[in-house]
This record gives sequence, structure tokens and C-alpha cells, in this order.
Amino acid sequence: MLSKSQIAQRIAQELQNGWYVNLGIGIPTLVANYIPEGIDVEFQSENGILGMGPFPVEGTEDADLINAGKQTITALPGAVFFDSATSFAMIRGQHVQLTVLGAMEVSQNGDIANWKIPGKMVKGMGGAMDLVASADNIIVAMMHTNRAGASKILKNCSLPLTGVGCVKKIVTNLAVLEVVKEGFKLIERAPGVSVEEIQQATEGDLIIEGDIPEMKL
Amino acid sequence: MLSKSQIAQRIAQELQNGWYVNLGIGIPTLVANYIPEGIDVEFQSENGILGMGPFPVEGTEDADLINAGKQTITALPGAVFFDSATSFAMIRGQHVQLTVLGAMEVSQNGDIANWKIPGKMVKGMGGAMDLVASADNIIVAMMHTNRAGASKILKNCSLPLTGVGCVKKIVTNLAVLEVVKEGFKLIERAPGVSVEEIQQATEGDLIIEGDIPEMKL
Amino acid sequence: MNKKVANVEEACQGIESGMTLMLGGFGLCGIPENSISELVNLNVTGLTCISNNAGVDDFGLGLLLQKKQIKKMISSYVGENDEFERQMLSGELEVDLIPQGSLAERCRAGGAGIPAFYTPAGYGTEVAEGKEVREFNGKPHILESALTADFAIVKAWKGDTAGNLVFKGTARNFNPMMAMAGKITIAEVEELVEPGELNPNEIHTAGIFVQRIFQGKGYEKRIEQRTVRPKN
Amino acid sequence: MNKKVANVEEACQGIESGMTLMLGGFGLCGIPENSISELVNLNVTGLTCISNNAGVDDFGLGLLLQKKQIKKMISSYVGENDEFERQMLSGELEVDLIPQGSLAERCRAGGAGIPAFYTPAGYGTEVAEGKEVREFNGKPHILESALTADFAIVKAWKGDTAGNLVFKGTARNFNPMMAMAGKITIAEVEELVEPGELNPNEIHTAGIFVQRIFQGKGYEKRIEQRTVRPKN
Repeated sequence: MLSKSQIAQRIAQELQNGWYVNLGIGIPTLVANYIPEGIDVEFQSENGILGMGPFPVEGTEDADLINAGKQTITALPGAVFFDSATSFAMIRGQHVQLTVLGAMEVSQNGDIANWKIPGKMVKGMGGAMDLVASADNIIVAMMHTNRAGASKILKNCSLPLTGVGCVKKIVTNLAVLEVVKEGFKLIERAPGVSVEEIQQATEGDLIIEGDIPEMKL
Repeated sequence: MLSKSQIAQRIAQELQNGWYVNLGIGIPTLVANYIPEGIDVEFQSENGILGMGPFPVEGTEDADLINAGKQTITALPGAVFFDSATSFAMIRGQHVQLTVLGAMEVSQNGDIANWKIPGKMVKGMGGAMDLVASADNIIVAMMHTNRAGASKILKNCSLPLTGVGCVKKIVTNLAVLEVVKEGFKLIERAPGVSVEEIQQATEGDLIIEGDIPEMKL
Repeated sequence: MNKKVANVEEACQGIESGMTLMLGGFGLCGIPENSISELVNLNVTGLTCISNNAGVDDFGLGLLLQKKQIKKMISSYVGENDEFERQMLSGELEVDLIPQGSLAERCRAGGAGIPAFYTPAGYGTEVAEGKEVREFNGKPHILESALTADFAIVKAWKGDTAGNLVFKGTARNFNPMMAMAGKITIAEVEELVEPGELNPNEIHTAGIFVQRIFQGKGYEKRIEQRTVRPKN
Repeated sequence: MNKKVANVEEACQGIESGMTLMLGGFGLCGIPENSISELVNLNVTGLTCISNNAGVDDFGLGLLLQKKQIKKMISSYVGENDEFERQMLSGELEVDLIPQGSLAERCRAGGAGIPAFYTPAGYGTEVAEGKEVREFNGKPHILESALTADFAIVKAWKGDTAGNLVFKGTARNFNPMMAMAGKITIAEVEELVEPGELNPNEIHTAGIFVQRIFQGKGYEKRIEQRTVRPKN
């Protein structure tokens, strides 16, 4: 079973040289800590920076320099600041090659829900709806089940949607899944996790073809 | 009968303090030479400058600093450069208070034609269609008749239109006209020009109410 | 073209109860602190506020929420404000949640004379309810309309008396688009200079979009999530 | 993220006959001189060129017109080019004339993932023929669609190897929007520097929009209308 950091580490393996990447709040943010050697990527934060660097050294933090999670950050050499319309021009115009974001639920036709629990919690969608509607390449980082043990990998989402038919790949604490026509195709198992355990934690249709390898971290 | 410069001079009397003004190519450009004392206006050129100044002193001209007529210009203190999308955001968004442009023909419902003579001349509309479709306040600067003596102030335009129902005021070498419901309302006569001469040079319906004063230049 | 006003009181003259306001900023970054304080002082109510976020409980737009001056919020993300969530879930506050990119583009459209545009964002979700859907290049899009406001209130780093603005870092965010979309746009700046002191090549918002500008004071610039690395 | 290529030949690799190109510039101001020369050298033909103007007879896009490399021009104003007018009136050249603001906005839309938008420009004229008309706020608007290109070719004043661009004066014009709208965007610059040398606050076009950048040379920067005041 993967920790949140390990989920991020596994997703980082998907990074390709020259990609611009948008990382959502939570687990996705951690992906920046695991960029593989020799891979040159640049991080976009939708509040208006490209070339986002690590957190600032204590005492150098700047209120005018934050990421979409409202965290203080730094700008790397070659960074650029821009307004919100330009930022979403980058996103909507598909200039960002990879979007990583969290989810409350995903369904096997690629729907995603992550912004609202009716009557309980309404934080808003922020940039998520623009991101999922536009990105060609979306990876969802999430826990396979909720705290009560119920699956979040579903036949159909029960919560209000963020986007339809957009999720292509999911990395959870248990597995790597691909969304294909027939359902969730199991690609890799987390170390020490059996196919049966994954099957049990998955409400949606799980497609298991041949031997399923263990992830390498 | 006014010279081209005098047409510009008369139009300059319409300027109000605090206005942003777009001047078209030709006679309109000359308006900048006659800004009344105490009136503070700023000139926008749709190729990307606000705060356009006079022509540069010989030897200081800069190929990267031109107006929409491709003439070398200068930038006044407080000037700003911007891209073409932003420039037309200013125009389309009605942030420019006055547009002055030339015309081949105007009609009494406020239509204007100034970009094409089928089979003969096609220079293109440039920014004129955006300007006339967007501006609340358009003054047309033009000669009342063509070289053959035919009226350019018409019941209906014969040339392909640049915009419909948009012209409010016209300053010609003979008169100042306002476009009203019933036709062209004669507001002022050029010095030494009689109402009859104006009537003769106007194909559209001319509305003459009371004594028509002579322009003061 | 002098847009300078003496102070925040003069800048906010004419703002009345029931009006629609746009307020720049992302989280607490780049918000017009001086003007928000003045709105509290003016005690105008029944406001419709268009702003990406709603501040935190005791800062930013949270100050107006606490005094129940806001009737309706148009935002993309409001997760940092408990009072907001309470008022919304209880129905005291009308809320229109809009995808962040659509919000930015709708403000820009309002300022640019584009009455409506198509975007894929929100298709198939609550956001698309009641909106026209049309396919372009085989992909469904929804029609979104322009937003404008009676007053847009923005915060810049530097400005000149002609209304030209320069923003710093990620404090730029929604400020430039909102400046375009206000019938009257108020800009508060950390440093107000004379025309000619800003490089015309480096101005982010042209003075044509700004009707009033003043030198702000006492900026707190609160940080929501202070994340740092140790000094060594 | 290194976008630097050695020279104009490398930058223009992959440009083929029949492609759609966007070329920045207004008149002869801010045009990609080096790349236009290379297009002449490559002798690619049947091009569709999207550019506000068509150059003059012996400079800018006029060079491609003279060699009949252009099949179709999409422009707003072509008044400075006799050969253009001749080819157009004789029917040798297809021409799509578009209002300048719509052209700029359609390029921006192409880069920003907005497939279509409404504008009042051109309503009631030839430009509106075959286009949807819809009323907003009591005023008729026409639906205009996004423009994109196989290659966008832009010219900047300074750039860094990450593809970030800074323009000078009115040479900015269409370059930023076209940079957004190219499937592949080539930038030629007067001065190419290392990442970090440009102030991130002062960059006009972000490197994300640029795929190839090179240091141009021998800029002529011809002036179309040299208008001056006497020295006194």
C-alpha cells in the first residue's frame, strides 16, 4: 500500500522531458519532489506562474508569490508571471502537457467528481473544471477507498461532476489504473498488494489481463 | 469651403477633456494638430499604443514605433504599448470615447462605406469595422463630393459597407451634419458656403431647421 | 489624463448598496485591502461581489461577509472561509460558483466587448445547466457570457497618475481583467508615480481601463499558507 | 526547458508546401524578417498566410507574393502592396479580409482554446455573410471562429532560451496572439539571453507558447512611412 508521497513518486515516473505540468492541491503537489533524473519539466500554477520552484528559504517568503494552494513559493530562472486569463489560455489551449489532480470519485467512463458534497461541503471547483475539460493528459492521484472503506473507483460517480469522460489514468494507494472502454484496466499493483485486494476495493469494472506487475518505486 | 486641415480643426472642437480618441488615416490624423487649449486627450492607435505623440525629430525615428498609418511617431510620458488583442479590447469594449475616420460614402441611416470598390480597389477594412461597430461616438471626416462632383452623402450607400447605423456626425469641406431619424440634419455651414450649395451637394435627405450658423474656426 | 484621487474615501465615492463589484486578488494575494476596509466603513449592503475567492474569516472579503454586506458571491473557490460556508449552506448567501478560467475569461470578455464565448469547461456538470451546448471540432462546449461590474476595484504594485498599472509576481491574477470590466475602475497601488516613470513597454494594465487611482497605505499582505524551507 | 535552435534553417524545419502559417507584424513593424527570407529559400508553395498585412512589393510577405508562394492570404489590410492587389483582382490569389480586431481575437481564441466568440464587428457587411447573427444587449453580433496555424512565426526584441519573449514598442502587435495559436511556434529575436536574465514580471509571451527560438541577424527593420519633424 502506497503512502501519499509514494503515489506522487509513482506519478512522477510518467513525466516526460519538455513537459509543462499543472499539479493540483494535495498529493499532486508532492509530485514536484520526485522528478526523475534527466527529466526537464516546468510547473505551471494556474494563479499565474510558470517555472514554479520550491518553497522559499525561511525569512525570504513573499506574500506576492504564491501557488494555487496559496502556499508561498519561489520562481526559478526562466520563470514568468501572468494574469488569470492568460493562465487559463495556456490550460484551455492545451499548452500544458500533463495535469495531475485529486478526486473524491472517478467513474469508469472517465468522469471525475472533486468539488462538492451537496448539503455538506462546497469549496468550489477553482480551476479544476477548466483543467479536466481541456487537458489531453490527466492523471488522478487519490486514495482507492474512503475512510469508511468504500470504493472511490466507481461504475458511476454519485457526487456532482467536475468533468465528463476526461480521466485517462489513476494512481491510487493500491494500483495504477487506465480508463478504457470496458472499465478500469489494472496496470500495476502497489508493492505487496494483491489483485484480489484491488478487486475488492474497486466498485467499477476492473479489467485484469495477464500477470499484473508490481510498481517499481 | 474647408481645407482638409480645417475639417480636422473643426472636428478638434468636439474633443472633451479626459477623452481617449482614435484617429483614422488621412484627415482624421490631422485632428491631433488642433487640440483646444485646456483640453487633455490621449490618442490611441490601434496597432498598439496609447499616448501617441508627434512625429519624431529627424534622426530619432524608430522602426519599432509607428502608428496605424505606418508613420513613425513618438510616445508621450504616460504612454503604454500593448498587443493587438488588447488594443481592440479597448475599442470593442467602448473604452475609447471618440473615433474619427474617413469615408467614401455615408448614408442617412448612419451606414458607412470606406474599404472596398468592387473590382477596382480592395485595401481591406483594417480596424475600421471594429471601430464603427463598437464606438458610441463616431465622427466621419470626409469631402462632401467626389472628384467628379457627385455626392458622397447619400440616401443609401452603393459601396460595400463597413458598418451599419453607426455614424452620428459628419464634418465635410462644406458642412457639419448630424445623422437623425429623418436624414442628415444640417448643423453648420463652412465659411462662405450657402445652404443651397450644401443642398445641391447632398443626395441624401437634408434637414434644414431655422438659420444655419457658419462654423467658427 | 490625471486619474489621481486623494484617498480611498474619494476613490470609493458612488459605491452604493445593491451594486455589483469586482474585486481583484487570488486568495489574499493582490487584494485591494484599503478599498475593502472602506467598504466596511461605508456599510453598503446587498452587494454582489465578483471575486475569485471570498477571503478568510477575518481578512479580505471575509470582513464584508461577517457584517453581512454581501448578498451574492460570484467566485470559483471559497474553501478557506468558514463563515462563507455557513452562510451559503444556510441559504443566507447566494453563491454562483464558476470555473476559474471561465471567470477570468468572462471578466476579460466584459471588458473587451465580447458578449459571449464558447468554452469546454463545465460541460456535463452543474455549471452547464441552462446554458447552450454546441459542438466544435467534435467536442462539446458551453456558451458563457461576459461579466461587468458597476465598480471594479483592483490592487497594483506600482501605478502612475494616468492610471497605468504594474503588478508584482502572482499578485497580478484577476486584477487586469477586472480593471477592464468595471464601468468605473478604482486602482489602489503601493507606489504612485508620475507619468513617464513607468516603462511603457512594461505596463500590464493601460490607464484607459482605470478611472481613479490612489496611493494605498498600511498594506498587511497577509500570507495564507506560509510554507518555507529551513535556512540551511 | 531549452527551446534554442542553431539558426533559421533549423527553426523552419518541417514547414511544407500547402501549410497554414501565421506571421506576426503590423505593416513592416515587428515582422520575422529572417524566417520570411528562409521561406523564400525553401521555396514552399501553396501557403495560406495569416498576417495582418501583406508587406510591400519588395519586403516582408511581398517577397513570397512575388514568387507566388502564397495561395491564400488572411489579412485585415493589404493597401501597401501593388502586386498583392494585382494578384487578388486577377483571381490568382485567394483573399480573406477580416476586421483587424476580429483577426487578433480569433488568433488569441485559437491559442486559448476558445473555439468561437461573438463580436459586433462586421455585422451587416460582407464579413457577416454566412455567419450566425445573435443579439446581445439589443445589439446584433456575429459569431467568429478561432484561427490556428501549422506554424506561427513571430519576431521579438529579446527572448531567453526557455522561449520567453519581450517585444519593443508597437512591434508587439499580433506577435503575442500568433505565438499562442501555432501548433509549432518559431520565435526569432534580436537578442537571445539565458533563462533568468529577463525579469519574470516583464515578459510579454510565456515560453510555453514557443517551441523554437533563435538569434536572428541582419535586421533591416525597414520604415514604411518615415515622418519626422525638423531638427530645429
